[in-house]
Amino acid sequence: MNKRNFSQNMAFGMFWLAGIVSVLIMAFVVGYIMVKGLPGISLDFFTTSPRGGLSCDGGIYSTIVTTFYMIVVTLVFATPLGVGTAIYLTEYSSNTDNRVAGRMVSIARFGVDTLAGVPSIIFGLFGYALFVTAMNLGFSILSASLAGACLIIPVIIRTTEEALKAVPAGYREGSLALGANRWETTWKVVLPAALRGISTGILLSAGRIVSETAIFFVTLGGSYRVPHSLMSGGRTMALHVYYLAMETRAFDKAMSTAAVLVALIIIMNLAINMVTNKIAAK
Amino acid sequence: MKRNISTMIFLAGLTLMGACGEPGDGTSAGTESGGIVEISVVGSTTVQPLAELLSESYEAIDPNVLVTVSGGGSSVGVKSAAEQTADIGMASREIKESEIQDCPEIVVHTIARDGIAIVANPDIDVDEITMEQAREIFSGEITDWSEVGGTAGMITVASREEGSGTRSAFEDLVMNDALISEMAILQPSNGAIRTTVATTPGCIAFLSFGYLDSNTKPMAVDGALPTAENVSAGSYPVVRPLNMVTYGEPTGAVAEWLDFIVGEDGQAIVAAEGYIPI
Amino acid sequence: MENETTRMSTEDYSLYYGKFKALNSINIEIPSNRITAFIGPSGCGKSTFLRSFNRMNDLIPGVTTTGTVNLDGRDVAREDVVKLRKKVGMVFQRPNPFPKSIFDNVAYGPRLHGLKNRSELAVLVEKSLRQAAIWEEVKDDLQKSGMSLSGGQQQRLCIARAIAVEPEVILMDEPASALDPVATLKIEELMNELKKNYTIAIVTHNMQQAGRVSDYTAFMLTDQNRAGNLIEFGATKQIFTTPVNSRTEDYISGRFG
Amino acid sequence: MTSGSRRTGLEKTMKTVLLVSALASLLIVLLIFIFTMKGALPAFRELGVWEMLSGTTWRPGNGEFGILAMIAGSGLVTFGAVLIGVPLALGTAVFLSEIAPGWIVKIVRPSIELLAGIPSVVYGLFGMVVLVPLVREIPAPGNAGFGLLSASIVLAVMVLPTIASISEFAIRSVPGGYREGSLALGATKWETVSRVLIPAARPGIISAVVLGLGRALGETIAMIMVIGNSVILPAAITGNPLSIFLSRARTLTGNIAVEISYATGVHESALFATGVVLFVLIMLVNSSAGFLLKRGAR
Repeated sequence: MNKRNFSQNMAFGMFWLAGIVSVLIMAFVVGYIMVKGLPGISLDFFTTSPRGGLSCDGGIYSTIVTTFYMIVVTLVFATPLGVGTAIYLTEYSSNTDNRVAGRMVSIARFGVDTLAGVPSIIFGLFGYALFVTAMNLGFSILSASLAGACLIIPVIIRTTEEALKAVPAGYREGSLALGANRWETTWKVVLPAALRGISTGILLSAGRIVSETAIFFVTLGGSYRVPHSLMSGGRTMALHVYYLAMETRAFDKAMSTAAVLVALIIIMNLAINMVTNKIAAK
Repeated sequence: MKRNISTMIFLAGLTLMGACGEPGDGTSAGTESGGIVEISVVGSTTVQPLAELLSESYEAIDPNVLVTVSGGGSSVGVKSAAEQTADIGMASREIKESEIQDCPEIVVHTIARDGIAIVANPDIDVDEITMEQAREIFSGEITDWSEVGGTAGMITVASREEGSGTRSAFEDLVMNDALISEMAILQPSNGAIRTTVATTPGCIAFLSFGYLDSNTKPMAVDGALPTAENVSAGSYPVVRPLNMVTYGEPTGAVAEWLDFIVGEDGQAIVAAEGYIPI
Repeated sequence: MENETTRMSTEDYSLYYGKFKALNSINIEIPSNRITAFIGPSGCGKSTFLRSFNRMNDLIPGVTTTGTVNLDGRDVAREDVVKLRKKVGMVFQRPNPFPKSIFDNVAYGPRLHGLKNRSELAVLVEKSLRQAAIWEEVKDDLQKSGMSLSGGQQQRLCIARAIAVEPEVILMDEPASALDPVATLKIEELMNELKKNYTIAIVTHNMQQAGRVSDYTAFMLTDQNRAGNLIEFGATKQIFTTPVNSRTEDYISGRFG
Repeated sequence: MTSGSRRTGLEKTMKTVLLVSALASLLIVLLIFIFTMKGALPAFRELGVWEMLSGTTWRPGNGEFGILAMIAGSGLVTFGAVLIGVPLALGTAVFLSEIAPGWIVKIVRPSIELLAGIPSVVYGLFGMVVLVPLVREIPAPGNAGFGLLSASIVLAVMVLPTIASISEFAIRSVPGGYREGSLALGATKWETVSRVLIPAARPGIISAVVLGLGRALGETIAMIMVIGNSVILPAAITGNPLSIFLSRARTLTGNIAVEISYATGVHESALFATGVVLFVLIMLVNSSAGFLLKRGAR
């Protein structure tokens, strides 16, 4: 009996350690970035654009603007496709109309699963080959958003599917029994009920765009000017960190930008948790 | 249903059209919209920061011009100019024969010269090496600092990656036919090289003049320190051109900006950034 | 039964889940403006059978049927399913109001079927809520979420929602099984009111309930192949007092099930 | 048009629209495959697929395009990340699902979610300024800090959240009856965890690890910032075989990102070929999850 207790205590000690180490890693990474980065942050840092070439003076205003554009444009491309796919896969997959529909579902499912496994540098390579070069869109917000959309479509599909599956079957039955067709049921009852879940998916995707570097490194160009159209190149905050760390003399600015980036991610995570908790509370 | 099919055909058509490429307007002149002329500049990440600085100074003089500078690398720069997807391409190396053959219309404007310095970790007590020693160090034949007159300690070579303009210039000018050691740490940018050299004991690398600072120790090669004066005087041998490439002779705002760069004010900025004026 | 008009009927109706036969050749005539109860042990197919009348089984992959289900003498399989479900409403075992306001819950069906006029909608909503005997309880705050009501109120809201599309038939799938006795009593009283205007078919587990509310009772049972069969159908009083089939008698008297 | 036929029309239209959007993912995958393949074809044709896969020298200037060193680099760094990350992740998963009191879960879980959200470039930066100098302190000739060990640690932290959260979910999904059944038989909590819960959650844990593997193989930016990027077959640098992790290396992803800006002609094509190899490798890993699960189910 003592032996059993001993091994239990040993094992549980290891588990406690694992949990604590995970938190410590987070605290260390975030803490280090914040300690090194925060001193360089002032209001000016947010309101002025980078300038001065190699020395990279100024703040990160234009990179905030570009990041915002990237989020919006990418979501505009990805959200309808992602939500549409999720609706098809969850709401229409049980349709017994014919065999073709069933086959379509499994084909579509294969596409989604494959897409979810593609590494981001491949999206970058693909975006560079198709959008930047072949379609002649150049290094631009448009090229980068199209490539970025490929990255987040699977994220939106997965979260939307989960949200739709969480909608009680009774809602659908109730609506269908009143003579609504599939689409009316989906649009008027299922989607509104799943809205919170879908919005966490969209927030999550926005987070992915904020964090992504590899794709934009090869499709966005990296101009640190404020973009003025979809065809402008630009530099997101994450890309700015890379440029600052790798191409300029302004290492401290890289830390400050990274600190802003991490703070933004923390805020987004809090928002997601708030939305999820509200769903759980319902 | 019909509408869906036609939308799909439309989209497919759009893709194909894009794939065929749009013909440009003939010369590099910038794109005007709403009274602002936009000049798109694409290419070498070495030239990028300099071009950004030059664009900011120029916009202060002529606020109707907006220059957007994107990276992508020297080859992308030349290609973008040749295919007219950008008004100006940047290249931190000589333009290759093959590139001129592919597009004879391109015009090369050298805007500055850049020395490539050999730099070492500040703790290294060697101040000077010969060209021959440099070759042997970077090719991996010399592996200890004692072999070049310093305190014994392993040499760690760092280098830019294959294809980089800085590396190919360094290979042409220093390495002759010898190859840079496979053991070298490869970093994808000058900034990363500088950080590597500054923090890695025993490290040696080559670095564009623009990136020199007190964190790294520049080495004299054949008796000449890597300074702009020595380059101008012809005593420092490792130098490459920084180029802007246009499709045909530039006109309009593009020409004016390039004139500004090679003019007095532009060259002053070039010199202030550590590069060598032409 | 001679004096009744038939609202719905089935002829040799069988239903399969893939290869498994779940309902075996059922013939029944459901009289108009009466309450017909389906009773039988769990898994005898009574719910499946009920869902055949508004083709809710269409939603389940792999379901095939033979024979016909008729509404007013016309085969429902040939009818547009949307129109069919407008004529044949349904109330489910668990109350399932939408996460919308009480008003929007009731107005959902009429809006679907093209009624947009705000004041007409308001009239219809009030009428439906009154018929479902819940108007007095909710009239002060129709914008309140349907989800905030008690279970019994929710179920009456669902009945109001079904009534609002002005159906001919209301199918009720164990409508009171999730409710407490008081709420159950209210639903039963309501059913008695509703049969003046509607034909009602109800599936119930609860034999007392069938005895209390229904005019006719159908007893279903699975055969040796686990397929549901209609064993006996007749006036409720007759089924409960003098069943013809011995298995009905066994079930009624509680010898199994 | 009557309201009914308009409704039916809308229903049919939307069904088609949704089907089209559902097939978009497949279309994107096909496009990616076509464009990457198209880009890679000249290299495969000119250099030979096998020659590329088995070649150990990558010197684009000399027309040598062997990517074996990169395959080894990707493989080793992923292996290292698994070695460090999986025990930590599984430990955390068990801790969260079975051991930690509620208030601690409320600290640990958001921490892990935050780890998942931190951009890879920030991990790269952190690796460059904190990890690399630390690793450099290990006394071994030629150890410059940049290399597989630094990269594996960074990668382990990056895959930790993926593996931990999916495994936690898998363990939590084990029916409560298993737990109670085991405890009621007099098993200790640890025996219940190790003999009942983990085996029952194995399919979920396997897919978590495989998903983490896919993530690790695909990571780019953080890798190029800490791994040293040398194109060499990693080898032990001292007598100790573990010192292979002090060796520098280059990943397949890094090869693409580092050189794509400069590449033209065959060189560019060889980078697309690297992409194809990476793509195939990740597909293999991901589909192996399905295979393992099937075998586990038997």
